[in-house]
Amino acid sequence: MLEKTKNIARQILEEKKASAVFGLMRNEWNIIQPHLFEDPAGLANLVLEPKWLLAKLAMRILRSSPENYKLAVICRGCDERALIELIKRNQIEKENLLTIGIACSQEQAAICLCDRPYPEKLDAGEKVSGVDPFQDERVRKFLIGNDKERMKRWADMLKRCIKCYGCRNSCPICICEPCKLEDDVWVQRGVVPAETITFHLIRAFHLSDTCVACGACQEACPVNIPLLYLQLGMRKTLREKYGYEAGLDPETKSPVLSSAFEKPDTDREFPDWINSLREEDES
Amino acid sequence: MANISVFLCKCFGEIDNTINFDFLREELSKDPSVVLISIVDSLCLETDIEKTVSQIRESNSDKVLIAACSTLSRGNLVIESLIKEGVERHKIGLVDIREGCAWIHGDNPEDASKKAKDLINMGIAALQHKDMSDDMSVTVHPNALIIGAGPAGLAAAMSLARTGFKVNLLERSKVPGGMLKLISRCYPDNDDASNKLGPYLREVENNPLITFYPQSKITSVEGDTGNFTVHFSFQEKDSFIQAGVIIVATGAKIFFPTGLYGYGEIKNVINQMEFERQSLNGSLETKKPVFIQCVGARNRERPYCSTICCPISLKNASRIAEDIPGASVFILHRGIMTPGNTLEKYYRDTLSSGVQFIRFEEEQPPRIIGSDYVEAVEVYDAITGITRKIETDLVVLSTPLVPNNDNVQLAEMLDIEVDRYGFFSEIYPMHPLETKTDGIFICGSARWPVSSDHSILQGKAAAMKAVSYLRQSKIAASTLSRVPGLKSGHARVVPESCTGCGNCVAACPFDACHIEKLEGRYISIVNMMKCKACGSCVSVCPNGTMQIPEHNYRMVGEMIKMAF
Amino acid sequence: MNPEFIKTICPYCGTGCGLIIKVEDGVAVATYPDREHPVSRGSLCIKGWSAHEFINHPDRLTDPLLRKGDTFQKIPWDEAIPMAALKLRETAAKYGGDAIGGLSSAKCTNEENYLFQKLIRMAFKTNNVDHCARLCHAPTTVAMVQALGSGAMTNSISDLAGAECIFVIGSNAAESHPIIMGEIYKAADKGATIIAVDPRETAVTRNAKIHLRINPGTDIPLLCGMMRHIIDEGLHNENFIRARMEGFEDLNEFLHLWPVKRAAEECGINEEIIRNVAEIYAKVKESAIIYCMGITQHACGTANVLAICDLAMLCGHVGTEHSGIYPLRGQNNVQGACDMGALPNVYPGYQSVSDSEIQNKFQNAWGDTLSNKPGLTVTEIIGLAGKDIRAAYIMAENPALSDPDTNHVLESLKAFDFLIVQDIFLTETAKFAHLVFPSSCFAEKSGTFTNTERRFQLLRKTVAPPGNAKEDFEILCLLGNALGLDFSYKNPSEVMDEIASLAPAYGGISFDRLEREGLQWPCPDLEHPGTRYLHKDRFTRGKGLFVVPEHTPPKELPDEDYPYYLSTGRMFAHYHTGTMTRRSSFLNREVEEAYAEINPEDAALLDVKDGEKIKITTRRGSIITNARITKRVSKGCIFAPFHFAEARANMLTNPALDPRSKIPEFKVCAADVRKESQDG
Amino acid sequence: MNQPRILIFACKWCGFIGADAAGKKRISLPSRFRVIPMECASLVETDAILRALAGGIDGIAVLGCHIGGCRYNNANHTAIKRLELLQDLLDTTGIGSSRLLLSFGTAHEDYQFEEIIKNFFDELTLLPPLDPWL
Repeated sequence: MLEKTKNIARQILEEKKASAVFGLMRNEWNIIQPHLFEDPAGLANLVLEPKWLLAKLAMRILRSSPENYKLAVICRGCDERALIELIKRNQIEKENLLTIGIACSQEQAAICLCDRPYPEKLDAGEKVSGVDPFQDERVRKFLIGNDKERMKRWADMLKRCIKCYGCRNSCPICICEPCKLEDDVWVQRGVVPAETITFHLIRAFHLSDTCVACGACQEACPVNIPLLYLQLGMRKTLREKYGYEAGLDPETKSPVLSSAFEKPDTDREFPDWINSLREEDES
Repeated sequence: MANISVFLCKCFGEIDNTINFDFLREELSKDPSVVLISIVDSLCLETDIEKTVSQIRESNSDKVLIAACSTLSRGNLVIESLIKEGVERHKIGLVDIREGCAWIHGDNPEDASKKAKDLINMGIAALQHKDMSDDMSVTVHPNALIIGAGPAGLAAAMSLARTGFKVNLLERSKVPGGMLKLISRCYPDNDDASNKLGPYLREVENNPLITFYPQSKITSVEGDTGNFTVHFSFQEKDSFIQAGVIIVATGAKIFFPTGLYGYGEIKNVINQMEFERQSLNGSLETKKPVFIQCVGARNRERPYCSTICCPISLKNASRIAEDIPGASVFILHRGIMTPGNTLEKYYRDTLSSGVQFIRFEEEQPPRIIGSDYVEAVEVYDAITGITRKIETDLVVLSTPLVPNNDNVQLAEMLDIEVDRYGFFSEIYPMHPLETKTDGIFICGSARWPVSSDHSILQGKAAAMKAVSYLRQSKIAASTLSRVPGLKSGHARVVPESCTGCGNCVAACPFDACHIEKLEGRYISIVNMMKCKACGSCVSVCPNGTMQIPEHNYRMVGEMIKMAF
Repeated sequence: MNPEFIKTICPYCGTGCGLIIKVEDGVAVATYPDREHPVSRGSLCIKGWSAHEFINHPDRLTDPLLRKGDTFQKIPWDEAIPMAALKLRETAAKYGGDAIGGLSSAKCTNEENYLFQKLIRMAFKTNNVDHCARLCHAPTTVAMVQALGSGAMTNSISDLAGAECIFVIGSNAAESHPIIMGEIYKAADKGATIIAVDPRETAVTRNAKIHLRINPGTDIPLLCGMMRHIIDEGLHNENFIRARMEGFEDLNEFLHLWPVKRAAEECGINEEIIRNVAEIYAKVKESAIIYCMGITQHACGTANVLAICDLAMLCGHVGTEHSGIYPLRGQNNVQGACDMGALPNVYPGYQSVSDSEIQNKFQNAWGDTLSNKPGLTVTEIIGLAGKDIRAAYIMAENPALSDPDTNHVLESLKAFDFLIVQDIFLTETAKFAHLVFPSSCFAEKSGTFTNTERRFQLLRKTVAPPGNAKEDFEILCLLGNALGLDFSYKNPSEVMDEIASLAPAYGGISFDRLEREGLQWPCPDLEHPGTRYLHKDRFTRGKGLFVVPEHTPPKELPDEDYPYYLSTGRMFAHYHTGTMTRRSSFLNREVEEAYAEINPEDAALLDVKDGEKIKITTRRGSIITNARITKRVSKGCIFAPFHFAEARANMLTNPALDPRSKIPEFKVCAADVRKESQDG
Repeated sequence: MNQPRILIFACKWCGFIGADAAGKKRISLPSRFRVIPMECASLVETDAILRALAGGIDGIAVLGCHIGGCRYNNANHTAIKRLELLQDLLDTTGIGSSRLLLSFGTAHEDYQFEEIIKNFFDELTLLPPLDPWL
């Protein structure tokens, strides 16, 4: 998988399809970090593990670079979905972005509770089946029980918040500047823990129909709040009620935004005699 | 912090017999931003208004809060008269402490007073942040454009021209008249169609204000309310027209039921349109016609009733029964639809003229007997429960009107709605001729199958609606409110903080927002002429950049904080 | 345009989290967490996330500044350095070397601290070198060296997750060491009992299983009460004590003064809780103690720490994997600054200056004679300004805000004949300087930081210093050479090697190894993997020593004139004197103005509404700040963060010193609060 | 526990008119609810609802027009979808979707309004308090 990815990346660079390839690099002191590969030789240091979400970094790079700058991103399923959401939200020019899709391992999928551990455009690696988060013990622990128990459980969890904004900063979809979380109309400023209901639920709900379940928020949380679980319920509803899933293709907008109004099927064919009749009449 | 003067209305005891005004005064005096507390018996009489205004002038207050009855009572009147006196709309706040408090908590004065206090505090908090949205106005182009020269279009054209406006009348075919040209007589008065059409056709010919464009097809539409530019091909040449209003009168067309009852294969199975044609050119000869109703209508595919087929059948059937001696005429129906007194009479007359009616069920449709020529029709009489075999020499199928194929494309060009079948539709039942875009009206069978009379009626109505736009030289966005009362404002974007995510575009029910690329980043632009200030965009805007200044999020937030 | 991602270390608290700085065209534009970092593991706190923001701030100093009357004038380096050298030399010649004082910095790298103390010690033959550890963890160093033989955190941060009971006393880790708080929660998720002791209600106490809301300054009664109960119940670890401890009898004897009853009365909580807590702590297999400023910043700070050590050793909760004592260091390199001997009494590696053998060792190494007389401390150097101390060299410190009784400090700062301040911004202190050296921030230099768990970590240079500003390392070398010393170091790496050669505990540390991963000292040789936890089989001092903790109540207690307890501390969005965080737009937006927390009941008495101005007065001065009404502080207590230059909480604090460690009593003093009339 | 607090976002074409009509009929109602008139149900920001819950308000009601009766080209469809999604979130976190009452269609008549308010009060009194959050 690694070799294949390297080859694809090398090809892209050699054929000048993109100005640079964005991925993970391991340097001579085997320190791993994100890196822009600009010459094919550098690709020797390319690595794919660990799971390191690059979508937001890639977006920032593209935003701060000239119009024609093309970037190839080595991305996992969640990265790709995030990038697609960003295209949808006009943050990235579609044509400036290439993706090199790599599949996640079964273990990784299990860790992330990922129901789609592979990109739509898969270039390297084998698709593995996703896991159903609702079958997972960790999740069930938070979702079972009556309101009272769940409330207690979540309140205790969220009260740990130290308001580092890491969940927001690391979220690939959170692009607003200014952000409502910094507005004291909605969230009281300068107190720790952050106001639980407002800070966390506003954040969670703003992502309701755009969350790609990459888990960046959860990984960035210093106090181990399972923020991803907040989204699962809403993602489920969207999938079951409207058959919508965020980040699958740039065209479909979220159903929550439209006032679902069915248009007639225009391709109904009628024998168009009425006009011929007219013709006859005029003659 | 704006200085606010508060006016508390006792409403001659209606309010203060429940609410303790001394308590209110005491509480309000704690608020530093309140510079004047005036408790009065009434606010809504002329004398009161003068007093109020003078008091406002004296006090150095920037904004006015009125605590009285609700906007739906005389509250609005007070606001309006204050505005007449020169107080700006966004500097007036109204708190409803009568309907909203005194009258529903009469049994508990203490709580009522507390609630009144809270409500007033909410009002003050909101008023502090209340802002005024910017407005724009366009010069109205004095011409009208009418699409379709059927009865509706013609009627509209005539009325507009007679009111003195230039009218451009576009028609797809070579001559005006629409479907009315294709039929002999009209129900219910059995008048000759040409007579009905005549005056309008003459008007089109003679009235210099009306320009007729035959064989033209619309290609694209630009502009907004009051100033549309319509590009169209006129006799294969591209051309364009500017217009202040557009009336859509494209009509509908008859459904050709290929395959049903051997239609298309068997010679003596025809539909109403062909029946009309034959009777026009005198080629019609039949003694035993059988009319079958609801062919291809009121079924799964087309659940609606086309409303005009029954009267048409009655018209044609009675005509045969009367004109041709010894004729036996049958109408096989699924319930005759003849609403209104005239049509009901029409039905009874037909009955007395000897036409026989048989009711069948959708599950058991009539069966035609004969392979290349129909000798008889077999039908199960749902009322008597007897299966009858009817000798016939002509089977006439009553088919519904269906929308034109290009309705949807046209609707997209004009940015108006079509219903689920493809007819043009109003967006709110209370305003039947108006569409999503102000200044574009629909009438006649384009919006629903109707008789020629109704088409003409609607055409005239639409014309009058159009006049209400055309007669103004300039038209302000803030007045474009279809619903009674003024619009509350327009959505406003702060370009600096707009992320260009496009939620507003997706959510706006009036397509008022669109995304534009300005110096390298996308931002949302609001078209005030289209914006109706419903706030759909506000609630989906991820960072509150999109706001309605008269009802912005700060107001809501502060009100919530003050609520209890 | 080619963005680079460079790993480095967070410049704020002592946790030492890993950052990735994004550099575009030589400008640091963003900060991201380092997923691979052993401590932070891809998380950061609000300060870390915005660490890059102050780097490009317009206020950054770009040229050396020379005082001309009340204003400053830019001068080139080749004037500044000789002038500094000359002035210092003159002063030294005139008043003797002991008239020079040097304040090193816990914000600078180990190499810089080493060079600084070497410079002061060699050039002026004095030990008057100290740094702000004096204001946070001096008692720790003193007490833990006495009791265990080493003044550092005994275990590693990651070990916390395994503890079965975590006893957090006088620390608001959630706000001042958020990432460590994460580890505590990990333990809690595994079922560990979290016990929090704090007069305030903080994010820690709210999430702890048990919260002991004791009266301010009654930590020793509490701890003694617990120990008494533990011994009475026979829950103390006798084998451990027999095998590895000395002085148990004296302690036991002393503890008879502290029956649980008396302790409870002193602390103002009921006996049951104390018993309960004591049992929980003693019974479980491995329990850790976390403490911080709440313990040390008292006139009895040393005794407090001793009591903690006693408690831990009494139950044998030292020297195992998940137990231990965790003094949370406040600054990114305060541990390092101490290790590097930026202290008046020790050379690098805590080698006493008064020990002739060691003195010889350093004299040989540095090739010059050295003073064996312990020097003066921060507070003394400032206090004796213009008297014994005529000239001072302050590197990246801000006593004008950080030291107690600010008014007095400001007076002293004026009193210096000659004051050199080396900093990245024109701090409140620098405003008093005669000469200001523009130096470089964490992102602009390479070197090593040592975090609170004794982990040497490599700091990488991401961008160049602004304008003509230089790396502190370079400035020190220039000045050293100008003072006639041989400071011909090519790079910090060489300095590190010299340190390794002189301080056995750091013998195995080299930049090459650090490039790969952090190393926790002691690390005597190049093969040594570093030490995760200390005192495994023997204490550093041989046997552990029980020292009797004498309780002395706070020097200043509320009375009728000053009826409130005032306590100072940190809050989550700002850091220390705010030099950096107040200049970070995001953090400043989070908390714009100074405030003081006050209990609703008191607020009602004073008729103060939330956000209104109040005036806090103590015997030393008064500030006007915004009231924040909250139940977090109990009735009769006021809490004021000290980050805000416009309302300097330290104008109020009590300079009373702890006799042994010389730490001022920041945490408790008596204050009076009035509502400030809007117009006034 | 004392009487719950209710905040009502009322569409000014239906919900608010209903409330007003109730007032005109002088129907006696429990006092601890506040009505904020809205241009349309689709103007109700979910953030405002959460803000209210965080502010110690026990229940929020959103009263809008009939489905298909919206003055704004079915804008209320959007509101329903979004608020139902919010209800999911409230359920996940145990706050309970029953704290967010969506009523589209009724409540533009006085007695329905009375009924809704009274039932909502009863329902809320049965719910566990929100204290853990505050």
